[in-house]
Amino acid sequence: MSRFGIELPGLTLKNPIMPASGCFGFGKEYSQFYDLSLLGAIMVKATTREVRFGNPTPRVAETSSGMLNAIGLQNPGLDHVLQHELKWLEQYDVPIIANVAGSTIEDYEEVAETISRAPNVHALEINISCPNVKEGGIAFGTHPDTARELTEKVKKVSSVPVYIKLSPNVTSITEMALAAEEGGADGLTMINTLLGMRLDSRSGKPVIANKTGGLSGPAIKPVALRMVYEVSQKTALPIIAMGGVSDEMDVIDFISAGASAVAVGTANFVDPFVCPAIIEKLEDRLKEWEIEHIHDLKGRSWMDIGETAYHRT
Amino acid sequence: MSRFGIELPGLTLKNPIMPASGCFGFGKEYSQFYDLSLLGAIMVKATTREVRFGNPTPRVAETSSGMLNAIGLQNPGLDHVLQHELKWLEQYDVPIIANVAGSTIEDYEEVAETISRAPNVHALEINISCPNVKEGGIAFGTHPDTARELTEKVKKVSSVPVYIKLSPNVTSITEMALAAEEGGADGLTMINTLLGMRLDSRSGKPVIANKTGGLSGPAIKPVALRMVYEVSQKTALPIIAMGGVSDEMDVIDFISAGASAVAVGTANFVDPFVCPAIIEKLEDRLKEWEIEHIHDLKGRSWMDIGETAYHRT
Amino acid sequence: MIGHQNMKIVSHESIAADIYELVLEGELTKRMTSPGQFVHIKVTTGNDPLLRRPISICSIDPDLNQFTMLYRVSGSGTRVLAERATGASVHVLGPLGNGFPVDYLKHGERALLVGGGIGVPPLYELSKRLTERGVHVTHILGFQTEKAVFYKKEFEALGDTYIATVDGSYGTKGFVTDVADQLSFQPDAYYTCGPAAMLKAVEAKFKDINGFISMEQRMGCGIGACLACVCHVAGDESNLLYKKVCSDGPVFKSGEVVL
Amino acid sequence: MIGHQNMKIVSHESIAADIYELVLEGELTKRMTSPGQFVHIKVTTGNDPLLRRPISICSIDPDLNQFTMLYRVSGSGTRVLAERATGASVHVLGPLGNGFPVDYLKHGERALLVGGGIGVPPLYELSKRLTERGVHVTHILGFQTEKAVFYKKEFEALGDTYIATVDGSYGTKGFVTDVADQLSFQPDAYYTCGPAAMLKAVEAKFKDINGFISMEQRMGCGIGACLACVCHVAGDESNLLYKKVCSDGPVFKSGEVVL
Ligand SMILES: Cc1cc2nc3c(=O)[nH]c(=O)nc-3n(C[C@H](O)[C@H](O)[C@H](O)COP(=O)(O)OP(=O)(O)OC[C@H]3O[C@@H](n4cnc5c(N)ncnc54)[C@H](O)[C@@H]3O)c2cc1C
Ligand SMILES: Cc1cc2nc3c(=O)[nH]c(=O)nc-3n(C[C@H](O)[C@H](O)[C@H](O)COP(=O)(O)OP(=O)(O)OC[C@H]3O[C@@H](n4cnc5c(N)ncnc54)[C@H](O)[C@@H]3O)c2cc1C
Ligand SMILES: Cc1cc2nc3c(=O)[nH]c(=O)nc-3n(C[C@H](O)[C@H](O)[C@H](O)COP(=O)(O)O)c2cc1C
Ligand SMILES: Cc1cc2nc3c(=O)[nH]c(=O)nc-3n(C[C@H](O)[C@H](O)[C@H](O)COP(=O)(O)O)c2cc1C
Ligand code: FES
Ligand code: FES
Repeated sequence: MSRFGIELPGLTLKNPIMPASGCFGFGKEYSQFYDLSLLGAIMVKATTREVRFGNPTPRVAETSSGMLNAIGLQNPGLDHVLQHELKWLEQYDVPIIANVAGSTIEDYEEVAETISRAPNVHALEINISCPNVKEGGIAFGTHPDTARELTEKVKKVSSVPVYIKLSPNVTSITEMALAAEEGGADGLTMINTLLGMRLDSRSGKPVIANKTGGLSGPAIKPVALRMVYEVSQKTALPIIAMGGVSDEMDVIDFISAGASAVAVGTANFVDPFVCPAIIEKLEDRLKEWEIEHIHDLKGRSWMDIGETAYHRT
Repeated sequence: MSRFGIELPGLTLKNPIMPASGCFGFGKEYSQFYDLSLLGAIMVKATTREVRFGNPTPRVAETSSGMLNAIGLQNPGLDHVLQHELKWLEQYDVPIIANVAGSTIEDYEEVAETISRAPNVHALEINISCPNVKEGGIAFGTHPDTARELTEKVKKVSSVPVYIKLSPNVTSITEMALAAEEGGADGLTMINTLLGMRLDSRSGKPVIANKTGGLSGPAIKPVALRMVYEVSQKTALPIIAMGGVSDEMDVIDFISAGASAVAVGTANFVDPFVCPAIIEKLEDRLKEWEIEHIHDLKGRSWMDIGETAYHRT
Repeated sequence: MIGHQNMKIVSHESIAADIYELVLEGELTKRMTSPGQFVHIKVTTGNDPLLRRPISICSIDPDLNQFTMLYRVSGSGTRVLAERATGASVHVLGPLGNGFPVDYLKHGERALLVGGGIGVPPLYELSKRLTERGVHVTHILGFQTEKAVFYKKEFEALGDTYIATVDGSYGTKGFVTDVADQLSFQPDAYYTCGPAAMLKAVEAKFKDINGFISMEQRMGCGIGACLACVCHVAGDESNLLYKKVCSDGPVFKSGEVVL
Repeated sequence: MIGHQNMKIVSHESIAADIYELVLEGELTKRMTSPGQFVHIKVTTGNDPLLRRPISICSIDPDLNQFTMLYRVSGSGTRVLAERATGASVHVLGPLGNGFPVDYLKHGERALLVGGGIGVPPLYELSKRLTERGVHVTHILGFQTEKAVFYKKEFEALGDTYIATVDGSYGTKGFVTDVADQLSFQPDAYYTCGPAAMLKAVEAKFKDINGFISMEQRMGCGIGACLACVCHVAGDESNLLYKKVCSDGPVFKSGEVVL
């Protein structure tokens, strides 16, 4: 068996690497750089029921080792995503994780129900953690009861496994994870962005039109790693981790912290070839270290030696 | 009048720059580099009732544009701080802000009462946000009711104004700020470190002996700035801001976000001369921009033009 | 097609106040064909600064496998770039976006090229291409002040060149549109790049002729994936249509998008 | 006294597998007097890597105003440092800490210097100073493998030099203590620097004589303010006493602190 094959609810991954939602569009742009079938999976951009333009520009700002974004869930809407974006992606041999967003629970239900029936959608990622929209988004991701209820409702209508995307902007992310688990989630994805801001020093005004934005990139990796470390010790749910991953060592760190697979966001902007590069270097590294399977490293940050749990096929 | 003179509860500051607690010891080491009387104030290392050794080493780790620390409130204890450290600092013409920590409310009360009587202690900073100790610390800083109660109790016994140091590891920092305000706080200091971790990629084990640590430095500036921006719009309390400040532009950003003064932490490790350098460059910058007083910039990120509130003498 | 390469710095010098001319060498140059396209530069390894910087292609030398960019030092990234020495390399992704259509004008027709500040560079390769086709080219270049003026001689070698400075220290005092007011001819098309306010003024002034406008916007990916750089489509009442500056632009037809 | 300076790189080369020799020039050298002290280096401007790196002073040339450090490329900071070219400058804070006492031994006495891996460099200036005083110096230097061996000739010029490699590819196979077992004389004092396990083994082996041990610890400030680098004091039952490696050390007397 390969060093990489991973079975997660709904997902048979060739390798543990996938682009993170919102950082890869629906794949088209990156398909000019490499064959998307190389990827473990693709987390596509958030889809809402109706088409959305999103926030005014500027939508991004740079910070030390990070970036802020307030795209505001711009997307062409459910129908268009189904008929064009997901359809187009069918040519690739790669499972799609559809990112679902909305302003009300009903929105989430409707998008989840419909999009989960697309043939190449193997799992849903429920975005209850977008910091950049006024309604919905993060509001669902900061109250355990709301998160539990939303998870239950989405689970009822989805025909594929449901992953809940957690927000780091909470006092206890473990509490949120447990609420999702109680609601019947099949897995967790974490973390979404940290709420932050940048000012233009000369004018004193926010650089981003939406004023605040979500912080991503290497700057947040220590926070993401700590959260995966905490949550993976308290829940049995598999975790797809993200937050500042830009090389194979970052992937190893998140797997060591307890993640089952890893998503790459901001790093795609810095280097559009980063995902296949990581896959290759990760394989080399495991060979060099004589690790048979990436999951032999899983959770070793907190497990005693020998205790390493295998979640492999 | 100078561009810099600032009156805050208990504090007459020559300028808005002070070293942050824990990043400057009790000043002795930095006194070999420059005259401590140049500083607006000094926030000294956390003091507990009894002497503490703190956590095992390694206690620090580097991250992208940041660092993690888990010193664990090492300090020589209340008596020694009073008799030696604060005594020694009396030779300088600089107000001291004493950082108070403990495991129980009684601890805080006892340290606050005693230390607030030291002649050069002009204000207390109540550390309810240290992420690196098992008892007390952050526990007080993540529940509004506890924070309110602690503030009330400390206020009763302190003979100088009380600033509450807020933790960023909460869902709503505004809620915590309002709890402190209700408890009678005279001001806020924010932010303490974000809880994070680093793993040694080869072994998969935490680099820091305490496993997790507090993230500081430029990486967290966007989060700190956002929090000051939020809190300053909701409370009338003056804010001493910190989080990734390393040059005069960072200071301007925090003042623009709504802070009254600014503390410099991690940057002291990168450049021990950073505080006086910032003071000088800040003065030059204000001259160049023809700003009469630093507080003319205060809160301009969210205030309408013309609305700028002056908190000056 | 977009490519990427670690390109060698073959020359790097300051040519005006805070303005640097950087010449890079490498095979990637072969892909650069359309003036007005840009490259996305990683100014240094490491995570600070993290993002790439979009910089226009100013001139292309396919024989030497070299291209030139001009940039202004303004923030953290360009400051670091300015310190990189000849012989070092920077990572380049490009060419990106759609450039100015060179073949829109025929031999003998008149093009007006209007550039403002750091919007001037892409007009240089454009002007070379247009004059090669026998198009008559007139340049109006706006700068803040005399010290900020660059590439005056280079443009003069290709066609009439008028300079405006805001403080009047050089050329006409005022804006590029002040110079345009005095033009003795009606151009067949205009090409412009510069600050948003200038683009608006130019579009308004020449509303009767066709123009090509190069836009700026803060970018994430530079390749059309992140939706950081969108602008609204002109006349779209739904406000739901958009174009991406990085991949649909940076050059748009006049009247195509909301400036 | 501690100073700080942007120092110029006058020479920078690889001398063994992943080991670089860096020579820096500047007035700050004048303050460097005690072997075993270290400097705190900011390898590049910008925030990544953020912290300074502690590196020992390997040799000092007061006439040329130059000092040498040897370092191993292991993580992000040293990787960036290795790319810095001659002519560039790095910011140096130092000299820091307390070095090895050179005057502990008298003319004719015998010193044993035991270094492991990247703990070897500070022993070089120490050995020069000791031999200048007429102290007889013997070196035992441990490395992982032949390719990692450096400064063998330099040490041989000063006194007997024995090399141990873990894989046996050079010198004695095994650890420095394996060489020490075979020593034909009893030194009057030992000086050692290297990995913690080695320091412990050396202290245990020579428990009857005085030694000076240079410690390593992760640092924040490097000047004694942040309490990142503390160690326990030997024999302290309260477990409350501590020493700071950066400012009380890095060199401690044998038996002074818990290794
Ligand atoms: C298509 C295009 C072509 C350009 N061509 C040139 C050119 O030829 N020469 C030149 O000097 N400049 C050009 N610019 C502007 C240039 O990209 C910015 O000046 C530069 O990115 C600023 O980086 P910094 O490190 O100095 O500033 P910082 O303030 O450190 O930048 C922080 C972030 O904001 C972005 N940013 C800041 N200012 C701008 C801006 N005006 N436009 C877009 N992004 C910005 C940066 O890319 C970075 O992501 C062009 C911009 C675009 C969009
Ligand atoms: C007093 C003293 C003297 C030293 N002298 C030398 C020398 O002469 N030559 C040499 O090659 N090395 C020396 N070291 C070790 C050297 O400091 C580390 O190898 C170096 O800091 C690693 O940096 P990096 O960028 O390669 O690793 P990274 O992993 O990127 O470093 C991350 C952080 O951890 C710290 N760190 C990592 N490893 C160590 C370590 N072993 N000791 C202390 N901090 C560490 C770094 O300083 C940095 O803050 C010395 C250490 C100390 C404490
Ligand atoms: C420009 C941008 C757009 C994003 N859009 C989405 C989104 O639509 N849905 C979502 O769940 N997360 C979105 N995210 C968050 C990322 O998926 C990811 O959780 C986060 O960026 C942390 O990973 P990183 O540090 O690798 O970027 C977005 C992030 C960025 C930078
Ligand atoms: C090594 C270290 C020790 C610290 N110790 C304390 C402390 O004792 N009390 C406290 O309130 N904050 C402590 N802090 C937090 C700082 O005061 C400050 O809030 C934080 O580091 C953010 O600012 P910075 O990014 O400028 O470092 C410590 C921070 C560091 C890095
Ligand atoms: S910059 Fe990402 S879409 Fe244009
Ligand atoms: S490194 Fe800060 S006290 Fe030693």
